[in-house]
Amino acid sequence: MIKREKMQILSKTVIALDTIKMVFHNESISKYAIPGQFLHIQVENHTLRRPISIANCDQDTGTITILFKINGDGTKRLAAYEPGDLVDTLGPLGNGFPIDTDTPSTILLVGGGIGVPPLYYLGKTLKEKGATIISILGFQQKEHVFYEQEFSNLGELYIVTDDGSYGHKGVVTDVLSKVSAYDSYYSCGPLPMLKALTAKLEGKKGYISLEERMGCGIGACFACVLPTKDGNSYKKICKDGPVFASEEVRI
Amino acid sequence: MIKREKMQILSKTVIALDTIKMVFHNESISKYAIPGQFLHIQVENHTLRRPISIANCDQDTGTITILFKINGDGTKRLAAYEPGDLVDTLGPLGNGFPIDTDTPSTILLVGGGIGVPPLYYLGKTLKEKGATIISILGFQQKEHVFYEQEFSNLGELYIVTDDGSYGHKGVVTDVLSKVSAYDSYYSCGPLPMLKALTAKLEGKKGYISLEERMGCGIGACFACVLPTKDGNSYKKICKDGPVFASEEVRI
Amino acid sequence: MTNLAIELPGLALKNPIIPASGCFGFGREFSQFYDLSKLGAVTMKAATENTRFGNPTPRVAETTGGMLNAIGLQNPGVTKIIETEVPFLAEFDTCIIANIAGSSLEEYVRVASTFNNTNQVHALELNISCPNVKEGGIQFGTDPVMAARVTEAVKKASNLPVYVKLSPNVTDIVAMAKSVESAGADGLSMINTITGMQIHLPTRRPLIANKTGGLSGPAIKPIAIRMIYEVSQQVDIPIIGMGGIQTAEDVLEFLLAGASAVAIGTANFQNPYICSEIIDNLPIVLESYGFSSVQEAVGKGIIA
Amino acid sequence: MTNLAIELPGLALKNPIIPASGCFGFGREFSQFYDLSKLGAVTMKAATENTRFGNPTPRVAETTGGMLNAIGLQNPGVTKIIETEVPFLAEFDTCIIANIAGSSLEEYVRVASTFNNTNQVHALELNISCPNVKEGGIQFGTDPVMAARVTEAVKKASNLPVYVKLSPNVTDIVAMAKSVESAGADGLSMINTITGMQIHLPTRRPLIANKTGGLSGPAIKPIAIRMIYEVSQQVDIPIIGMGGIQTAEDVLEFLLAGASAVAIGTANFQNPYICSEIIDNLPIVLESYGFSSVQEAVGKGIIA
Ligand SMILES: Cc1cc2nc3c(=O)[nH]c(=O)nc-3n(C[C@H](O)[C@H](O)[C@H](O)COP(=O)(O)OP(=O)(O)OC[C@H]3O[C@@H](n4cnc5c(N)ncnc54)[C@H](O)[C@@H]3O)c2cc1C
Ligand SMILES: Cc1cc2nc3c(=O)[nH]c(=O)nc-3n(C[C@H](O)[C@H](O)[C@H](O)COP(=O)(O)OP(=O)(O)OC[C@H]3O[C@@H](n4cnc5c(N)ncnc54)[C@H](O)[C@@H]3O)c2cc1C
Ligand SMILES: Cc1cc2nc3c(=O)[nH]c(=O)nc-3n(C[C@H](O)[C@H](O)[C@H](O)COP(=O)(O)O)c2cc1C
Ligand SMILES: Cc1cc2nc3c(=O)[nH]c(=O)nc-3n(C[C@H](O)[C@H](O)[C@H](O)COP(=O)(O)O)c2cc1C
Ligand code: FES
Ligand code: FES
Repeated sequence: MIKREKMQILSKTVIALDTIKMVFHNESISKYAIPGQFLHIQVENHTLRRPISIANCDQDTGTITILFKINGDGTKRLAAYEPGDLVDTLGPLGNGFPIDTDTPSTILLVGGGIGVPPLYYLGKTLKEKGATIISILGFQQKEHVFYEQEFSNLGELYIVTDDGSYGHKGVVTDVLSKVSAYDSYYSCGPLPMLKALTAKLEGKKGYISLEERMGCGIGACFACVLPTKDGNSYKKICKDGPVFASEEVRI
Repeated sequence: MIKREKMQILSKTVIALDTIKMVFHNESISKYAIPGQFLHIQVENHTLRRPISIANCDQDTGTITILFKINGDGTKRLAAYEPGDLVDTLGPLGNGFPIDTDTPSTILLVGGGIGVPPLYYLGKTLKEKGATIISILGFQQKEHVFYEQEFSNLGELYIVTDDGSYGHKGVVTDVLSKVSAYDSYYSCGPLPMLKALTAKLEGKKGYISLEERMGCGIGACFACVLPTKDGNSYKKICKDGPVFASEEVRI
Repeated sequence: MTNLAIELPGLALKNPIIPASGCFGFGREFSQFYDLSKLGAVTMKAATENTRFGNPTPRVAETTGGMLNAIGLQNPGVTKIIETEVPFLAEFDTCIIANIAGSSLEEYVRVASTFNNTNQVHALELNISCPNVKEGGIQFGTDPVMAARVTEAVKKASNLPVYVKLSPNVTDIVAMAKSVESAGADGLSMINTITGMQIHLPTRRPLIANKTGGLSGPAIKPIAIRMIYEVSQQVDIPIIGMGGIQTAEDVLEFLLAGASAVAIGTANFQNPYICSEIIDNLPIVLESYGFSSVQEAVGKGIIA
Repeated sequence: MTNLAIELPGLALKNPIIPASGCFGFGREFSQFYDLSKLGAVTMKAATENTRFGNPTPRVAETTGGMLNAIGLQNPGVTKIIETEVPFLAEFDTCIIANIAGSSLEEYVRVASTFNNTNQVHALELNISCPNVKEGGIQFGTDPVMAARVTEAVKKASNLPVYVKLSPNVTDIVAMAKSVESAGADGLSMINTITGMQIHLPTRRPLIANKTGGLSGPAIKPIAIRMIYEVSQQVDIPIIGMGGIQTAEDVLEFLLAGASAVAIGTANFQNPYICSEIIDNLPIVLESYGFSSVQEAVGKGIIA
């Protein structure tokens, strides 16, 4: 059930360099949203909505959390809203991460930069369902690191930074050899990271969450397509994704 | 000295139907502004500034008052600003009403609707300089009437409404016969009113303040011109006006 | 009761509000937000002869007051559209307009005639103005002779009324309109998008993979109003107006300028309920400006 | 130290920032806000042979992301401009560009040659694209043959470099540019405004007394960038770019697209200090994107 809702901002916190945590109250969206889905947020005087992942959700309190980086004009304006303000939102959109709840398993989460947020809600949900969580989170530098505590509460955690200013120096794929055994992986992050990761983990069962500039966000405008692996068809990131099985699409 | 200033809103009051009184603090503009001058106000996400008359000014406290009617998108947005907010303003602009301070005299002020505001600052200033003030203020209906108390403090006052729902029924020119003798008149209001008034008071010394849609507000773009009486030349309302001697221009 | 109905060739519209081609897919996604039977008509995404995958991504970018798009006519091809999309839309009590495109006159004709075999489509919209494909499309839309030729050929091949969708990327929009009118067009749709470009400073590359894209949204509204006014003064066929409509007030502005119905594109992305909301507001707006019907407002701008 | 200087025919600009014609009068009003010597050049309001009073008011109207204007070339006439305005501007250490307009080829020639007698003007800008006057103006700007003829005639009559100001209201901007280039133009100015209209609902009349006006401001920026890019790929003469510039980042976008200098119009109305502020910010912006001079950025968009 996609809805257009005016979500009220409960709180706004700066959690890392140019990185904002915003908590909303909305009974309707919080009830339906699953990990991997996103919100399409309208900021004043912008033609297009901005897609932002759901980073956490609490059905009991009716709260939804997003974490976002100030990137351009739209996210800058969003960051200027204050608690109490209402934000025009379309959501929850897209298909979330498939959650296999039958056999308890070990899951590897691999997040890069502002791809980290959806993995938190996913990890939390998987853990509640009995899975063991291992996380690798990559950031540019120390100042960009966020949610270290939250992810370490989920289980084994590796933080890497490009310049080694915090955690391991390097990229997420550099620490793959260090992690314990796992059954499948879920990843979200910049395209080069996803390319390197899926290449390195070829054959492993994995899911990746993708980004593309969007128009409608609901599958009507064909702005956000990408080809399937065989090249004979296509998928819409907003509607068929943003999560895809790693062998499903050509990135 | 025209300046571009961020003026802070001190207070905002609804004084009549869709009519807002807004008081700003700004040392610089309050120091220089004279009656009849106007401010060119920028509201967010609008290409053009909005010209609004200075309705009062206090050099000692550094305050400036405007009175405006919610007309379209720009004034609607302006009315939504709150005390504490800063408003990007260019001012004071234009030439004010000529004030003859040598011989104490009796002055007739004739204001129509949202043309009333500049006359208040004028009347107050003239009174301080020893003049006797008579005012005729015309409004559409009772709900639109404002500043009755303020003008009656200046002297003799006639209020007229189109439908007679308050004060005299009719238009401002209908009560001209009732007023005491006066030396010169100053008027601001809708064009049809100014036309009727200047025709009726032909030969009397008078000054009228005019409106026109504006671009720059400073005399550079030629948006706001009107022909001189002889038709051989033109005046810019923003720079040469908005106040003109009644025999100077062709309206 | 304000009468919203308006009768155009092939289209007995219950109201003048039509989602614009390419901004509403084939209606499926929007049908979850409101009952599509509420709409005057639905214009489908462009149909070409074969499946098209369109342009590389990114395909959209935001601009001040508008957006650029270069989707590149991605669509499953006319046969699949008739098989799977038209029947879905035909379930609703609304008119269906098929937007057709091609790379050659022959493709236009083949696509148009394929729609003869379905009796669920009420009119064709001849998209001779798509700026986002390498061949065809816009050439037909910028040369009056080519435009007339394709119009004539499609009219001959089709048993449906044909609305020709004009490109604003021309020196003389009136010449284009007159040319397709004399070639037999039953109506006009205008305006399509205006070709634009934006450069992303950090990468120094265009914000859209296709380099240029079509500008739509409120930014282009004054251009649309001007062109619709000019054309309506010179042709006798009705105009479906579009370009930046966001409110029922905007709809009235288009009617006054000379449009008989309107299409709403970009605004659907901001607010998926927009067409439905405008339909609700339109009677109030018409009434408040003294009109008792849509028909009454058409061409009533006082433009001396 | 970022080098802002750029050398164009007749114009040794200390920086690429030039107030656009018609948006800066003759500089007087803006000289109270900052020292005009800071500017690369000043383009004066259009000059015609005789005094013109222009169009009836209202002459401007706001649109989403832009504005319409129909001033109608009001100006005191070329002789008075040379007598009273040029000497004022010549006091400043900046280049002076005279924008010239006319109703006939002969008027253009007479106005152009009148500027021969002053040695204070550095270049002419041939305004063949004003959409707001009944005769002349835009006809010259929409027909490549007419445009070439007036360019050639003015070049012959004038001893100053001639920049031809192109209208965006054309099907093929490249054809226009090539045509005036081969007719001898030393440079191009682009784009002028796009013809638009808005209707005021309560009165049902156009918001501008002249019916239509020229659309300017950020709304048209993507169209300007696209046209400048296309033209810069096909001509060898330099381009002064304009259309919706508001920031130093916008200036860089125009440089990357292929402009060698820029003009700033509508933005002066919002912020009279805009040209000065952009000049201050430009070095910072250029540096942050890795350019050490303006010259280095020209045409450096990676548009494959
Ligand atoms: C499914 C999905 C989930 C996302 N989740 C998050 C998240 O949780 N936190 C977060 O910080 N960011 C997230 N992003 C990226 C976020 O959408 C962009 O950072 C944001 O749209 C930038 O807007 P802007 O106005 O600041 O930038 P501008 O560059 O000014 O935006 C201009 C246009 O480009 C689009 N755009 C710019 N960057 C991106 C991008 N990376 N992806 C898609 N569109 C883009 C904007 O939406 C807008 O339409 C997500 C993107 C997608 C597609
Ligand atoms: C010198 C001067 C002094 C003024 N003083 C006052 C005042 O003290 N109080 C007050 O309420 N109003 C005053 N006005 C009128 C006021 O400027 C308009 O009501 C206001 O600009 C409307 O803006 P909007 O966005 O609400 O309307 P919109 O109609 O949305 O505005 C669209 C455009 O038209 C212009 N415009 C619309 N109406 C007018 C108008 N009557 N005069 C000039 N431009 C207009 C706007 O500035 C804007 O550029 C004055 C006008 C002038 C020229
Ligand atoms: C994303 C997008 C896709 C479009 N696709 C088509 C199309 O397939 N066929 C067509 O004729 N017009 C297409 N258009 C143009 C619109 O139908 C419409 O003419 C234009 O966008 C102006 O209206 P608007 O400003 O309301 O969007 C498209 C527009 C957009 C924004
Ligand atoms: C009020 C106004 C008056 C203008 N007058 C002229 C003019 O006299 N001659 C001319 O060549 N261009 C004129 N123009 C066009 C501008 O010089 C410029 O080309 C156009 O506005 C685009 O730039 P902008 O978006 O920065 O305003 C005028 C524009 C405006 C807004
Ligand atoms: S954003 Fe419209 S189809 Fe995905
Ligand atoms: S508003 Fe520009 S000259 Fe008056």
